[in-house]
Amino acid sequence: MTRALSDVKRRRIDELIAHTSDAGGVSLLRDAGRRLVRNPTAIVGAAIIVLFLIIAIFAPLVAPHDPVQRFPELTQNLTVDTIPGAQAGHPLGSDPLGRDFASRMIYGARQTLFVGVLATLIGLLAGVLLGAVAGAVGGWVDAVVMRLTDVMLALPSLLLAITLVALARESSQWTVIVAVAIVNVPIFARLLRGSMLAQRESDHVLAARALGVKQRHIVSRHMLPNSLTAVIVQATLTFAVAILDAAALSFLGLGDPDINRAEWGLMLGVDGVRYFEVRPELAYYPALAIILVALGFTLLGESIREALDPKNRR
Amino acid sequence: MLRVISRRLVQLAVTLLALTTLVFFWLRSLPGGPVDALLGERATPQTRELLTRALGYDQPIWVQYGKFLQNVVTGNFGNSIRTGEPVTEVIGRAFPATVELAVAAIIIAIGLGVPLGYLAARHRGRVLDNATIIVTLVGISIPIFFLGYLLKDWLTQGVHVFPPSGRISTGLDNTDVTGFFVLDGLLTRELDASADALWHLVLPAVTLATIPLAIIIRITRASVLDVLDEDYIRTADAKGLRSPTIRKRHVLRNALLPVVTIIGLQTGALLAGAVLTEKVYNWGGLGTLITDSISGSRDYPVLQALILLAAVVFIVVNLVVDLSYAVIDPRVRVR
Amino acid sequence: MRASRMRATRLRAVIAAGAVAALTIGAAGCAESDRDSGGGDSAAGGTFIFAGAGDPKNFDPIFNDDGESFRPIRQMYDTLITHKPGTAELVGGLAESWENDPSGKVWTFKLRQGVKFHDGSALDGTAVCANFDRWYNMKGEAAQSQMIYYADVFGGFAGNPDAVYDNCKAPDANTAVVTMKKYKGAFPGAFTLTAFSIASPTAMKQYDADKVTQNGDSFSYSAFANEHPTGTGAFTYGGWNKATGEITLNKNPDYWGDKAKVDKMIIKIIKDENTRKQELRAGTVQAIDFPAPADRKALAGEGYKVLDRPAFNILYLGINQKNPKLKDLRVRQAIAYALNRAQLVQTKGPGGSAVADEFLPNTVLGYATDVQKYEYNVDKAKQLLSEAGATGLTLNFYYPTEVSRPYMPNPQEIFTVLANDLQAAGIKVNGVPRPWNGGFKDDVQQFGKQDLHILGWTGDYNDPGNFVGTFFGRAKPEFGDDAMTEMFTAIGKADATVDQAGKKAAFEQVNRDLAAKWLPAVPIWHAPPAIVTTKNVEGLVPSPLTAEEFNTVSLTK
Amino acid sequence: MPLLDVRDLSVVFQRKGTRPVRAVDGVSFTVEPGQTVGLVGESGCGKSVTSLAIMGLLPRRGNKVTGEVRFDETDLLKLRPQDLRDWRGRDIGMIFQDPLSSLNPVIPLGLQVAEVLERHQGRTRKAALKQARDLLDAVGIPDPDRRLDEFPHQLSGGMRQRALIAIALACKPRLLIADEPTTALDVTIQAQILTLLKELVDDSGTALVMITHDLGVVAGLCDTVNVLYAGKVVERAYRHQLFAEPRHPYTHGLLQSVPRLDVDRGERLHQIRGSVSDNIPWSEGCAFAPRCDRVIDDCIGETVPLEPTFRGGALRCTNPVPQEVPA
Repeated sequence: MTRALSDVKRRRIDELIAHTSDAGGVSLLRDAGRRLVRNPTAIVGAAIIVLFLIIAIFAPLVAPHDPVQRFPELTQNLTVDTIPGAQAGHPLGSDPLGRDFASRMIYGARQTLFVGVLATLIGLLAGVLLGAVAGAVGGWVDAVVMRLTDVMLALPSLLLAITLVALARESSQWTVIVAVAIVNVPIFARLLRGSMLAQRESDHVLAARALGVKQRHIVSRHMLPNSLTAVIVQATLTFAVAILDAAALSFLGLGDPDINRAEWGLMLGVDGVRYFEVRPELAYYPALAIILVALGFTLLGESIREALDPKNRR
Repeated sequence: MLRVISRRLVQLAVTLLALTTLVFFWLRSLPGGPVDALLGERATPQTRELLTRALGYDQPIWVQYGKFLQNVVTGNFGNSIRTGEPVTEVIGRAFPATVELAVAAIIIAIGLGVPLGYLAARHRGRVLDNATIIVTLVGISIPIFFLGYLLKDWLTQGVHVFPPSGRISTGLDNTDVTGFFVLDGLLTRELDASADALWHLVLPAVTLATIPLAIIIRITRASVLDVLDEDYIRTADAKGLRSPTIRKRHVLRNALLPVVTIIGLQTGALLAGAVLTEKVYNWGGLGTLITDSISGSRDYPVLQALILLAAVVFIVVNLVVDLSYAVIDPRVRVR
Repeated sequence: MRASRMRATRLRAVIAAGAVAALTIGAAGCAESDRDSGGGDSAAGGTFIFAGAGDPKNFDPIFNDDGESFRPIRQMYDTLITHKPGTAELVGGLAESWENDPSGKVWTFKLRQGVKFHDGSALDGTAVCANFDRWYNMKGEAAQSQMIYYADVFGGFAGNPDAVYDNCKAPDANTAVVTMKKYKGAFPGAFTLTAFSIASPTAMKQYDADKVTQNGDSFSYSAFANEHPTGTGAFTYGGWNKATGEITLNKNPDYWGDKAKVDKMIIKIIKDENTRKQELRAGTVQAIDFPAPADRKALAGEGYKVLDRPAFNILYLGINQKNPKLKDLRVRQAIAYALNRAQLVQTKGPGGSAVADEFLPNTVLGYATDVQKYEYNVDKAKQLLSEAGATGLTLNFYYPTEVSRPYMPNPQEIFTVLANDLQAAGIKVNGVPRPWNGGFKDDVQQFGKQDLHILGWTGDYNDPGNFVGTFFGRAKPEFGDDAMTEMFTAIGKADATVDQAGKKAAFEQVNRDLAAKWLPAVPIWHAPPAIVTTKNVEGLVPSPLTAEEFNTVSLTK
Repeated sequence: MPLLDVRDLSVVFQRKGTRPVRAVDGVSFTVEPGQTVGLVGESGCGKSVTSLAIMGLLPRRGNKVTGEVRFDETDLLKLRPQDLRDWRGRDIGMIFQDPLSSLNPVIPLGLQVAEVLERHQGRTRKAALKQARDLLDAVGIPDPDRRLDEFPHQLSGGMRQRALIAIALACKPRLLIADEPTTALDVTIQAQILTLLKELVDDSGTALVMITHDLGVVAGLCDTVNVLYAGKVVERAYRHQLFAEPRHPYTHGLLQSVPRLDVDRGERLHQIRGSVSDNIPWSEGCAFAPRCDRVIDDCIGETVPLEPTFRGGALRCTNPVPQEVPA
């Protein structure tokens, strides 16, 4: 049978096909990415985070002053029950020790980022390592790791952090960071293990194994990358919880003992609460900053999770 | 079912033993500790030595551990350093306070969270839904001790709508039967005491409920949306059933399954939240006890027992959740 | 106006609860109310509610050493000698008068007549001696280890060669003669210590007061200490509701002195200073102890009475001479010059606080008016450092966390300010925070790990030995143990001087030398804690020793 | 007068931010009382959407339904949603593809059957359950008394589908729509279910709309067959005609791709090239053109109309498969 279809029409068909069918055949990630960009909540979350990162990274350029320096023009009017408000050169006035509050708020972004990122990262790395080993090796290693996470999960998160701080040999910023981080270890471990177990039985892993790929390579090239999306989502959400937990510890008097450090949780939990009636701004600004940043990370994390959810692919 | 329970109980025992041992040895290795805590600024070195001997700290560590273990097995956790009472008594008193608070918070969280989550799902994408989502997001992003402070400042200071702290008005001299003050008032027919206790309960419970409420709303919403997509809802529609029947019989029951799990997980979060809430409202429960036994006093016997208690509560609650799951979901029942 | 609103509030709550009650009414028969239906407001005196800051341990005076325990104990018991209200001046308590023999070892107390313990037994010489003998003969390491004041003041127990106490005789019902093995400068001031309150021997015997048993990491006390404290005080024990944190004290109608003006007093325990203030504002308590320094002004502005206690405490910056650099007096002086204490007092000092130049308040015997003062002078500090060859000095500065003391309401802020000053003078500071009971006291007082630290003291009684003697009277790891023998000897000698004029002169010299020669620490400030009451509270006299007695308190409409 | 008269039914899906998708595009067909009508096509051709649109079961938002669905002279599309609920279950029953997910997992089987009786026949719970028992018995579920209290997961796939049939036929509806009722089942069970359906429909005189991709099912059951492609009816014919002489190349292809016992095993099975994703919009010509063996220039350019055939059927093709023996 000969075909009398003209080239023009052929091209037209090709065009139409290309046009109609781009909903299929696109990779899951690209698809998720597209949904993400179109999602206003994700945009808002990302915008907050970007702003936060910019302030944190460029704090020395943005802040008018050194955050730990005490200024005579502030201390001269400072007493235990009056804290000077805004004045020339100090747009947000003084903190309880005669330091520039605006600069402390700005540097606060940096310290808060530092605490949040480290707490998340340490928890993530330890958790992922444990989870990966448990998931990849299986057997008794798996059983031991899971029992361990059971014990850790037996205590509610903040309670575990409080206990860890109480059980720490020293109190320092690192005590807080590590305590908050350890709380997240079992969560990451279980997450990764679950995802790896699911993949161990999946077709592409079975295929790789059948082809004689080494176990190490299967884990690092096939299983880990696929598990990481879930881990990334969890990390985004963990960041928000980490800075809230750090603030709670400060409030309980178990936080970072160095009040020279401008960290929002510390500023809110210690000065903000103590001087609430003298100058409520000392509480409002750090609280607002924490809420915003936590909100930003939660929004983004939830949006990524939603975008990756296959149920939303249609 | 019995096998599940007994397996969990064994698991509980092993977890507890591991925790106890860990905590014991860890605490012994810390600086300061009971001797420091029992002695004020005024102790002489002689007194310090006397105390070390009196507490048996001069004995080998394994002797101490043996004694400790023997005590723990018989339910004796020693005495509180701070108050000198048996730890079991201290905890026994704080426990109902926290349970009362937590139950009130859970009632608020479920009572508001499930309907709100359901409404949000039914009006998906509309104003009510978006408003609810924003509120819940802020709810989980706000440091709750700060929220407590704000509520307290607004509602107890300028205008005395609620009492600022405590579980009951000072000097009311209520009769203590169960330790749950609202219930006690009813049992003894001291209705004023019951009302007073209820009135004291409002702000702390609302504060504590914030996070679980937000989470329950979100879970309910997501779960209802999932269920509404299910084929059996289409079947129910095809039967011509009326909307209320479908909602009650087909949607809600299925949608509540994940909510039940979350409520179980939230008891842990509640305990953690109680630490903050109770501090804000001077509520004499476990949360206050934890703070008091760490901050400043290092009351290790109490702390030790509290860690175990938290683990027990968490594991037991999860067991209960699993069992209740079996009751609600017939698929789990047969195993 | 407020009363009506409160009633309305209460009413609404009753309705709400009523609805719940209706549901459970069937089950309600099982428990009975054991509440006294009398109601507290029937009599004229009313109920005085005072917000304290922490739980007491128990109510046996001898086993306690902290202010929160002493607060209720002081209302229920009396001491042989006490203070004139509002001062640290000694006046008769249970003893109308007292005498010390020239050797300083024999104390003769003339007891007040007709005084009865709450259990009805009489206070007489025998009863007083029974107390002294009980303390000295206390058995068991558990009990002894908890008699912290006794061990400190009386040096030890029966069988201990250092013990100060010898015997007590009651030649007649109204006399008690206490004989010591040696003179001690602490007396007679130490007889005012609440720990040495006189308790009823009958009750102590009946309720097995000496029974202290170890359980785990702590101790259990007797029924006497927990449920039946029996003294001679203006209030009797009315119970401690631990679930609500309320200690109830009832007026003792048979009190020998000024009878309490209120019928009942409740000490409500509220640990958080902010909450104490809020309860005061809500009108649910009438007085609060230790308001946050930051709240004083606001509360005064709202019409509350802010009662400052006269200063009787000291905060100091300790310097540890274990560090060879710090052995050089010039370096220590440089540190003193570097501190801008006036600014610290202005910016962080609670109302009524003042820069301290000596380690004791000026109301105490032996306070010298002419000690060397170290006015803030950074250049001088730098100059001294370079003279001593100690430029580029780095010091470990220990400070406590998780604690608030009247003399240091906020250690972290104080540390930050002081460290800032030292840095400005070119001394590098390495701050080491340690939890109060989780290592600070251990590291600082036991092991002496620090170069610098902050710590302080609230005086127990009016005696210079209670201040400088406690700090610098013997070798302590806190300041470096050795090589300060000159200081130890001088203080020991001053403390042992029986003649009051001689003692005064000796301690004045000690204080001059402490400032100019020894400088083992830099005194920072005296910071008096306050009490705040509602307008209708009258007659509350704040005590410099935080030893208020509430029998003088009355409530006006 | 037909029982069901679907006229020019169109369904357009439109979600925010996406291009509208025309899932059903002007479909018309009729069902006479007692008749069995087939809707046949590949997945995605719009046959299920058509059935859901008839039942008013499409999600309320994100789609637009136009045309008419006349059931017994009433246009179901014009009814208020709550009024339509009175028709569903009582006059029109429906069976779905996946019997497991179509049954509520947490409600006992008895209630799931009984509730439709309670709703439409005003039975008490007790009476409804009794009747439910008889219904289960009638659809061939063994030991129906015990099954009343059991849950869907405790039943086998075939039994679940029987239960769904019992539910759909509980109120003796005049029309039953079966959407791929056997697809999820084992082959052996498939036959049983089809037989059961046929018996029940024949006994009660219920009209049946059978939606399937399986021509075998159509062959055993249907009086009239509508072949759908990309949302449009491309061919309509009586069963025998369709199987004997398919005119549309698509229908032809479908028939050719069914494995047959009477063909040599060595011969390769026919397949239709490409997939539905290769379609072009109907407005640009014949949607099937890119996959069609008989495609000619005229197939592209403008919409191909559905034209009646002289045998009472209809056809939408510019270059149909020639009839071997002209009538």
